[in-house]
Amino acid sequence: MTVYLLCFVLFLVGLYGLITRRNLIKIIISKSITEFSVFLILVLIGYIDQGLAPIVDPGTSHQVYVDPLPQAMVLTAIVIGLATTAMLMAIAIRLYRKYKTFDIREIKNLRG
Amino acid sequence: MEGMSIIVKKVTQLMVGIIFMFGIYIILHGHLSPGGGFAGGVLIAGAFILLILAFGSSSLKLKKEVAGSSNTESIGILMVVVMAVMAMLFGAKVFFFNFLPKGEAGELLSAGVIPLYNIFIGIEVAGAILTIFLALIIFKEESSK
Amino acid sequence: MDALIPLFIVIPLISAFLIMILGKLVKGFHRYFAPLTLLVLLAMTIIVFANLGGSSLQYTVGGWGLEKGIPVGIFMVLDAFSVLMLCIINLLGFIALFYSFSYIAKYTAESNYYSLFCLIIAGMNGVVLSGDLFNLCVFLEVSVIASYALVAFGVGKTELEASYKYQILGSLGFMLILLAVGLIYWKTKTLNIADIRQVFEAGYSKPYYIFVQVLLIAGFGLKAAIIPFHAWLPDAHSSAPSPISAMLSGVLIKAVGIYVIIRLFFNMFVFSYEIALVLTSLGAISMVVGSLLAIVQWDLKRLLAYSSISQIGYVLMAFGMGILLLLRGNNEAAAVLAIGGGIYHMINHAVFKGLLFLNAGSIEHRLDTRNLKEMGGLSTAMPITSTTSFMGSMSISGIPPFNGFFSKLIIIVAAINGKFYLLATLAVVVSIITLAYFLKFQRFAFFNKSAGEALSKIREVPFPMSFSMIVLATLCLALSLLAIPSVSELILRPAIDVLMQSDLYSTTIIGI
Amino acid sequence: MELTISIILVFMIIGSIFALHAKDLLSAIINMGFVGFGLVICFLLLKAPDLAMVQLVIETVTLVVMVAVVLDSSRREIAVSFDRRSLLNMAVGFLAFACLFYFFMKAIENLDPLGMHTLRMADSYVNGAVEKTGSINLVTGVLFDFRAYDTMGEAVILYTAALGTLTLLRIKGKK
Repeated sequence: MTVYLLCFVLFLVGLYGLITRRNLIKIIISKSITEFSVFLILVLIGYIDQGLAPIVDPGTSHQVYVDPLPQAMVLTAIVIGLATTAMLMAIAIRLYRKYKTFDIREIKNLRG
Repeated sequence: MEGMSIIVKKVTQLMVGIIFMFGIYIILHGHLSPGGGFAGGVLIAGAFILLILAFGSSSLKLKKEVAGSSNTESIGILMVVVMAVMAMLFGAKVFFFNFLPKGEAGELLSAGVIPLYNIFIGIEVAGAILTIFLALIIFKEESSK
Repeated sequence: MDALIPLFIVIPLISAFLIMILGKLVKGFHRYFAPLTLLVLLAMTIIVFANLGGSSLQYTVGGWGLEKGIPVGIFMVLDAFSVLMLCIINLLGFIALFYSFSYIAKYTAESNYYSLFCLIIAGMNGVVLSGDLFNLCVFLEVSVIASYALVAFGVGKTELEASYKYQILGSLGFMLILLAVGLIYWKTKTLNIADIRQVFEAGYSKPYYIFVQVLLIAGFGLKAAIIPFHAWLPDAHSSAPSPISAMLSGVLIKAVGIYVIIRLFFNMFVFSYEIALVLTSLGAISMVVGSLLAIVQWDLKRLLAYSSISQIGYVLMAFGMGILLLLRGNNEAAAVLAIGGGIYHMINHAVFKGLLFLNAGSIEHRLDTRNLKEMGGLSTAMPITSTTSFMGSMSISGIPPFNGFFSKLIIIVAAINGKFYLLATLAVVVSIITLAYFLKFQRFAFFNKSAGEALSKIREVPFPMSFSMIVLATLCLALSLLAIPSVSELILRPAIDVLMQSDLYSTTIIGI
Repeated sequence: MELTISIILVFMIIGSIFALHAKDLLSAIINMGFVGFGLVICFLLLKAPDLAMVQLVIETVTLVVMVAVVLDSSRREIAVSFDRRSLLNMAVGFLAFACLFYFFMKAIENLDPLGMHTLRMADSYVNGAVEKTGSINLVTGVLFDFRAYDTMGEAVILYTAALGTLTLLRIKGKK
């Protein structure tokens, strides 16, 4: 129970970063932090005590394995997170080239 | 973009081959050991990124590479979709059906279509991440000119 | 007929990849291949719409159907409600693509534009056809990520900043949705929407249920730009190229936002009073605040973007009222009216908001400005644009012969029958405010005497743009036929039944 | 098991707070890397080798891309001025997060605790999966056979991201 609460605290730290930080790169970092916490919650859900890693040894029979479905979901979500991070970095570098700053508030009033 | 010091270049020359082979190993053994199309593809892209960072290259050459990598990427994903539809044509008339024989579990050539999907998804992921990195490097160089 | 369902996603995907491969080799390949694929999709939609007739098809991907009564694979579900969404997506997609045939000449990298456009269509078709919760999130992200790139297609300063804000809020929304999917999987151990309903019907704990539903409302509210989560919409929709903002405002926030909320809250969750109240009030607030913000705008596309928020508020309020009435149980007819009004207004809004954004695009194509103050006296110079825009404005503000009037009328009548007098008065007041700011748009753009600068050189827009506007304008008129009881019985009623009898949805899937 | 992951999580929370309040952007990125690799360790502890590998490699590529972007920019961060108003915001924010935390705790109170997960849909992904898909690695079996449609959507998303990055980074947008 405490692990899930700690994951949610990590999610809240990421959310805090998203709302308060003004630096483009730090907003991307806090987005990644929220992603890390959600991925961890998903994998924690699929964990089974004394379960083996989901690689079946053909010889043995009837082992208890960890649930592979949340792992497949998280693998997909990690690559989605990479996709959005890549496009955000593209915009961040482009805005930096134009305004010479990563600060979102300065970019707003340099709108010209 | 200028390359790095001679030591980094030498170490990269030694390591890039191994990283590349390891990526291919991960893709081919996707259905036997952990990893698969995604992890292997990123590893192969990592090998190329290491090469570009260590040796640096003019933006002109990079532009040709970007065209090449985005084409391989499109071909990779196109093959995945075509294989899915092919399964529909003569499998059990169902999208994404595993129509090849499953073979004996644990062998390299087992699990029917899965190794093929692994290979094409690996190609697609390697092409995509290389395209993203090259696009960033080209923009950095072009705009600083 | 079953084999058609996966083709809705495979055809646009294959065309998107072929465009990128052959776009450089064959000159102008992308300009002819993309409209062709969308025409094929439109034809397939019409075939499916013709002989679906209220039944619901399901397609097991990969051959993994039911094992021991539990759905194992991914199910694709095509029923009366998702067929209507398919019609909106593919019809407006084809018209917007045909419109951008000459509009996009101003931009570089055309083949990227057409490829990303096909990807949005594929993503939305995937969302509308999917019966699996995580699969719905993956295809939602396909269409949304493609729309991030298209919002910043002309890489200007404001467009990049708008796309940045849109992406950050979009990925935060996706994280909330993923957290909700995780919590749902934690309790129900399954991802199939129909199966989740089975487990939820067996019983659930109240705080868990409310928390998951609030997470989903927040996540999909960010995608549908409901009021507290609408910060990205005005910037993103006003800085995107016009056919893209027509697609975003007309179809994307519906197919990816409102449709999913409706599908989940009607077919997956058991109705609960608090959440129905939250949905209705969010809809009402969006309706009022959206229109109040729209009046003060002088940038044409920002005005249209804020009016999208207000019209989406109408749709959400109608569905919220539908749930409240179903929960009360005594007034069945009003619930049918409310849900029917919601669906009907969603279809109408896709048509006339698409038309208005295409008009804004034509004006921008010729005058290169979006500021209402700099426009003027265009009715003589651009006759087709002004007449179609007049028809669009009249139908959005609910003037009788046009479709907007009938759908708003149905919603207001449903509100009065269901004794929601406050909501009925709000709907009428907002409709008047909508009429006010669209008259402002008409006066400043078309009938005001301009400052006399070279008005003669402004000619009408080329054929593809004017043809698309004419088609949408005639559709504004044709759709008002849907209000006739016999016609709506044929088209809208099956969709309403799918939403009302939600256990019907799960029995057809799991066959219990 | 729960204790070790909680300890790693505490370090990750501290690392992410440092990442948000770092003066220099480069140290912020390195802190993010630290949190990412902490996640890799958690995946290994939770018996998810596939995920650990993918997260490790993708984290490395993200760090390389971020450092490439940030390296030659001015890495100083503008100091945040702590006036009265921002303290008020901080208090309101903290209060909102506290009730979010409380609702989350109430929500997951009577769900299965860590490790007591039972299988329903995933049961057929585990038992008899080797015969059905032929693949020994169950996660690959789920990814490429049971739910191959998701993985195709996934690859399309990465393709869209590459196409989007190419579109966003072209030098001239309008003719």
